[in-house]
Amino acid sequence: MAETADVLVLHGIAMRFGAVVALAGVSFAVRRGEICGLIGPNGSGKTSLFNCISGFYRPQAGSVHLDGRPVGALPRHRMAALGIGRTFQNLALFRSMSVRDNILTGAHPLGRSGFLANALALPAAARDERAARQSLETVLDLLDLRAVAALPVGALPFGTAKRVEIARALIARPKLLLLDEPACGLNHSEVDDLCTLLLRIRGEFALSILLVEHHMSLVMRLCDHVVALAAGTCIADGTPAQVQRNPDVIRAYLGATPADARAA
Amino acid sequence: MSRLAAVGVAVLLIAPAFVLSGYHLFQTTMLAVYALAILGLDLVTGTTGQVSLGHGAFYAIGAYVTAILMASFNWPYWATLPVAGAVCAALGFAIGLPALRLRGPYLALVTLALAAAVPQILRAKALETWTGGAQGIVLSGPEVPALLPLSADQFLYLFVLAIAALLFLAAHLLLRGRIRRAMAAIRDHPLAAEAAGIDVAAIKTRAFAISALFTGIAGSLGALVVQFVAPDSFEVMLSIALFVGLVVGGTGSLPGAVAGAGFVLFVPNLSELVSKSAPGVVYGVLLVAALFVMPSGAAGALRRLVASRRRARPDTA
Amino acid sequence: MSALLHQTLSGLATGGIYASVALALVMVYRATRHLNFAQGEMATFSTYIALTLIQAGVPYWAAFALTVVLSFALGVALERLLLRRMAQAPGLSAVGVSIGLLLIFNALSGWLFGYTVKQFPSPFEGRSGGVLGGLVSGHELGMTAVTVVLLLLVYGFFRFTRLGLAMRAAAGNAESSRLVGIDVGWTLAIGWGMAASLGAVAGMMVAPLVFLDPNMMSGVLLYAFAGALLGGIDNPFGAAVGGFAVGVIENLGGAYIVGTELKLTLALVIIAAVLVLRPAGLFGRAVVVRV
Amino acid sequence: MLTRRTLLQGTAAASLVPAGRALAADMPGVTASEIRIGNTNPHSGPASAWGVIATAEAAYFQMINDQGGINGRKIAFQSLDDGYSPPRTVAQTRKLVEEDEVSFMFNGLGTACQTAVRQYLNAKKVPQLFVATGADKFGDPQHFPWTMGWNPSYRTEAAIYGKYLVQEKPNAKVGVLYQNDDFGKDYLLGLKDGMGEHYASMVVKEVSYESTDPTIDSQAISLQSAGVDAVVTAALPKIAAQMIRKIADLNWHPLHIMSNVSVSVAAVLIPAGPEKAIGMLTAAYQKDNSDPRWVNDPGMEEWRGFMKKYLPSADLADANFGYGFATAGTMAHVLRQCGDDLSRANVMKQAASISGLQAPTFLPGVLIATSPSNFHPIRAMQMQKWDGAAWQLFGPVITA
Amino acid sequence: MPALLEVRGLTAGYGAGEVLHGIDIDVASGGVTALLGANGAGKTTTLRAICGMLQRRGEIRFDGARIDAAATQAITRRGIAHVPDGRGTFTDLTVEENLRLGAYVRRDGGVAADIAAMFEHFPVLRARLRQTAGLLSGGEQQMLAIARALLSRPRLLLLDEPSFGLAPLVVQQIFAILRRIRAEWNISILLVEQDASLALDFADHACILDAGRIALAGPAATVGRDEQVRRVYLGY
Repeated sequence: MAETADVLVLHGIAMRFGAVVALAGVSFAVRRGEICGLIGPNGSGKTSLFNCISGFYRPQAGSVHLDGRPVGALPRHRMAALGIGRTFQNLALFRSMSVRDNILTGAHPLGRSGFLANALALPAAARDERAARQSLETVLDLLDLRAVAALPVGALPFGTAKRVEIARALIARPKLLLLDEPACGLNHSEVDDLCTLLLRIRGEFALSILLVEHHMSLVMRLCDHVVALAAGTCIADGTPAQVQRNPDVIRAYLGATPADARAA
Repeated sequence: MSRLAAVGVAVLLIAPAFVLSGYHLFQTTMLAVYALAILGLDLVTGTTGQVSLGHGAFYAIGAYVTAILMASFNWPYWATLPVAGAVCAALGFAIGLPALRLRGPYLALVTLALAAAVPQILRAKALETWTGGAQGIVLSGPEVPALLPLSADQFLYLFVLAIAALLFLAAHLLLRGRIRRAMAAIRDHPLAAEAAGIDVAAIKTRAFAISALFTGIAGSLGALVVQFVAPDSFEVMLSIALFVGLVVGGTGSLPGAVAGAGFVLFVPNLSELVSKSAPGVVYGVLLVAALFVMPSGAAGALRRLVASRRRARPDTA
Repeated sequence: MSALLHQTLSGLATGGIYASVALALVMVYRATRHLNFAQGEMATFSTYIALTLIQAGVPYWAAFALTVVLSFALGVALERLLLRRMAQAPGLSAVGVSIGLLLIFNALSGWLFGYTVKQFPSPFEGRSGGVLGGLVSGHELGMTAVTVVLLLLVYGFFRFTRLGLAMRAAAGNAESSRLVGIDVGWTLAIGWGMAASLGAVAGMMVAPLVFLDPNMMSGVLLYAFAGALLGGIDNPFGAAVGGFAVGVIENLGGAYIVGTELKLTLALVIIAAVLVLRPAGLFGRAVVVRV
Repeated sequence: MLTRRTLLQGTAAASLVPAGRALAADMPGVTASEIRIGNTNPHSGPASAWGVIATAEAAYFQMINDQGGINGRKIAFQSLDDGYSPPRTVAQTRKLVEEDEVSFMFNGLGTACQTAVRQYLNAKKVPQLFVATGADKFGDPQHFPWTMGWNPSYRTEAAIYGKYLVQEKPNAKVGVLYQNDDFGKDYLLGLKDGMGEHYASMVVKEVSYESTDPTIDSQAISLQSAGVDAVVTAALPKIAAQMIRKIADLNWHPLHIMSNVSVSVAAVLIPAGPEKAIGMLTAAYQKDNSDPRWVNDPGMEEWRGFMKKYLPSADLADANFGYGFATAGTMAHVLRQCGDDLSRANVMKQAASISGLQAPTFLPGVLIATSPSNFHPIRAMQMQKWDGAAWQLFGPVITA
Repeated sequence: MPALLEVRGLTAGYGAGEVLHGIDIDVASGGVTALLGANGAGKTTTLRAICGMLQRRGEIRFDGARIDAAATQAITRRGIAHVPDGRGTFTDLTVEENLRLGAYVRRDGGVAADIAAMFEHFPVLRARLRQTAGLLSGGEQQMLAIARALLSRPRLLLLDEPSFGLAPLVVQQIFAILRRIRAEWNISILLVEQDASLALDFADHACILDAGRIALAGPAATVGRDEQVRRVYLGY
């Protein structure tokens, strides 16, 4: 199949929870290789949209196309194999496992061997394990997690735990990485590091990134393209500078304070 | 494990057949059977976190499959094991399907209800031709192959040991790679597991199936050892005993399953020595005390011990 | 037709037994998020205490009140001395402890009070047979009324009282509860105490109907669990309705559909079917997870 | 295997006193001063109500020992808990036979439990005497020459009821309430035996209950609405009491025949309300202590004397104490008959040749008798009717 | 003016691992102290230790009285409210029930009026009164958590990252509300916040934690202006 210019195309996504409208027809596209920022007030539907893209929610209307193929009807665990990796707003690590095992778990969709092959130690199981461990090495180095690989995830500082989550998504070699507030809870210098890291990831893994973020300085520095949501609709879609100047965005989201002036 | 240690373990396991006799060997054989049953329960409760209080049902069905095939269809004893395993795996899979939707206490109680219903079903008139109804089925034990210079008890022990060892090995292999990670991921954070590409439904139902397979084969072996099956052997208390074994032994540990089996097999007899008039009280107290001292079971206590030893060593500090 | 009506009424009466025990289960579950498998056996033990008091000459209602208080103390003591320790342990271990308590109380009742069937007085039974033309006995009617009153009390407690709210909060999020000033240790203990009291009332209401013996509640507990499952284990109203429903399902199923040999199996199938459609029971609230 | 036990036994053998060592190769468990007897019983678990039987038997053997034992030998009675679970019965029985080396097994309880060890004990030629269950199959000398029952079989008892119904109430519409296990189902079989071809026409409704069922109200209603006018109840005491009361509450007046297991005045009739059971029938073989008729009965006095001395805190209303007294008495009788030959073969032989033993607690005319072809020691029963205050015997002693 | 909260030589940690190695912090009566530092420096641990949510050693005085041996609920009753990280709302209770629980320690009659006041500050809570708190968005939950803490009428408020996961506008709103309430109700605040510039704007005193020790303490304005401090510790 020919590569489309847009890795992800959303069209008219609508989502309701009872009487609460979370998304009221959202359409935009993420171009191949770009970092796209998704901003908007709390409760504007950013996470709901993430959940629609990664198959956690089924939108009541609209379509999600990845690489030109509709993915809306597929079960959510298929998303990783199709090339959508994600992180969560609040940490969602496997708390009983080590860092290494957490990341290796992300390699699950790369393998094929099942219960039988593993219980009988068939070659397929060994092959899967070998492949997963090879990918693990690359990711550990890239995300600077080698030193903590054996630790239980519960013992990690927040920022490191966030990197583990990114590593877990990355090991499956996604085409599109969905990051839900990666900078949340990080201080200024840590945000800088994250920025560098994300650019490196995009370079080495040749992937596209869609990120939800409130940290405007990060969004401004990192993103090629920004979409702003409010009350479940797109209120702006353009370059960071365009969106930041958009009066609707300022009214609904940014406000105007010295802090923001600094961030800009 | 080094080769020497492996040989040591093998010798240790085989030794009872030649050191112990009669009743003691019988009890050791039952220990292997219960350990296998508890391991089966651990495969679903310990790894994917789905609490089953009804594994006695699979044990019962495994036992009955063997008994019926031997009594009504004259099958050789060894040929019944795979059938028992397959039947239980299928049933486990079927029960795993509704179990997908149920959380915590709901699943625990539905499985408990299953355990309560099984003796009733075994007694049902419609199945009496095969199950023998309330009377159950008396079996004759496996015959010792002519070439082996072994007593019936010795042969039975070695046979059970061989099957149990194979299944323990399979469990060990299963619990070290991607399937173990997938199951633990489901237990820790099902949503993140799905995002990581794990088919939660498939893993959960298969875990249930394989768990039922293990416990079912244990039941099948149990039938060969006890040489009798009846609904009275598989009342709810059996399921409770397996659960108690798992909790006392500790989840996620192969030796833990053996320790748990030891508890449910030997502690009731121990209780009787303490109080003839109310062994139930003593057993209950010992159970509570065991959990009081080792809240995460024997395996958990051992893990903690090892961890503290390791911490105490200066070079790793 | 009258037989059908009769079976239904009788099922409701039996369901009242399940409902009253189910309420105690809900009480503990809401207060501690644990199932208490010893609930039934604790209730039986309490009922023996009541019987001992009555046989010692204490008037019925005084014995009733005293038993409720003693049971409360027993529940509190168990939580403070035993379950407290299990708070940090895996949830499975807490279940294991409650199974241990089940064994202890069952054996204790038999050991201390013997195994022969004992008659337990009913405060509602006149000399005559029953009401509604013998369809329902006076005691069954009284017991149902008590169950309804208990239900309203439990419901009101959780809904309207400060302690009830604190208990729900503590069960859901112990850390935050401490931060708003709730003494979580005590709410758990009081929850156990109240559940033990409820169980005692259930026991004293059930005993005149089924006669008192150490295993009086062993079977009841299973059905009470079924009722709580059907209605929703976190909802007193649901559990009570579930209890009554199980009584009726069991009676009608046994009498008209599968026969008495498989009625428990039928009840199981129905409950499993309901739960597949509504995994948190008919009236239970599904747990909301935000990603 | 060298255990502490064998070590001790070795030491004992080396000394002059031959205690702890079998007299002869074919007399395991027997020494010059002692005979060891094994038993399994549910001392724990849901069936622990039966555990007191072993308590009564232990007390009885203590009494015998206090009186000097039998033929100079003390009885070492060891009862182990099997929790009413067949696998545990197998384990405990093997422990008793192989480790404790008992001479034989006595009065093990439970149909399923005892079925589980019957094959083993017969293969080992260890007597399995006076099994505590009424299941008919424990009297089958042809296939299981080492196994003998004791209780009048449920099936025999039910056959008596069947015959009675056919003769006395041929137009009755019969309904049966039975416990859904081997105990209850033996009653169905017995009724069929006794009623023959009439069963199909007379029995209009069979309903079962589970031992865990809290009530049987629904079953009672089903029977009533099926037009039943003669009820046979094969239930344990609690359910029996409920059935008596429910029938009265329903204002329904069928002929009610109650299983002999549940006719204790104190444990069934008084809880249910003695007036509610008036006219109820049963077949009995034992005297009921709480029945006012036996207040001055010498046999019952003997039992009460025993209870007072050896089990002073026991609940006299518990019929199991009377049962244990009688079974242990039968056992002692067999041992006396054995003389000094306590080989397993002779124990079995003597057990199979009891001629008309009248136990003190048995109804007059009900005798314990066995022969090489009769492994049902108690076959006689007498019908009795409840008059609101006591059981009234009527008709002849019936021997099945 | 004497400090409302005095922390001296506080040592605390989780299990065997010690996170804080003896720190001193003061919160002046009516003042705001900001606690800054990198991830893992021990900021959250400090707040949790003050509240008695973990094992701690050292001296903690609140209004002159020692509270370092007291249980969490007793500390709350003395007048310290804590908005923990992750917000700690009762997700399966309604918004209204969450608010009522906030006033759990109070026996006075002013609760209804205070709840009404909270609705004025946080109108969205009134709109969602009967909704399960777990269904609220992140910002709404943060508001609920703050409102709930305030309803105990605390004298000292411990805030753990109030801006966590919130849109810039909401962060501004929340800090504006905090300013108002602080003035109205005379509440002292110990604030943990990743956004150092925001925190230093709000606080009048600041402590910088580094690997479980206080690296620097002083007036917020001074700390914020120090170029070297900004580069080494605050990273901007």
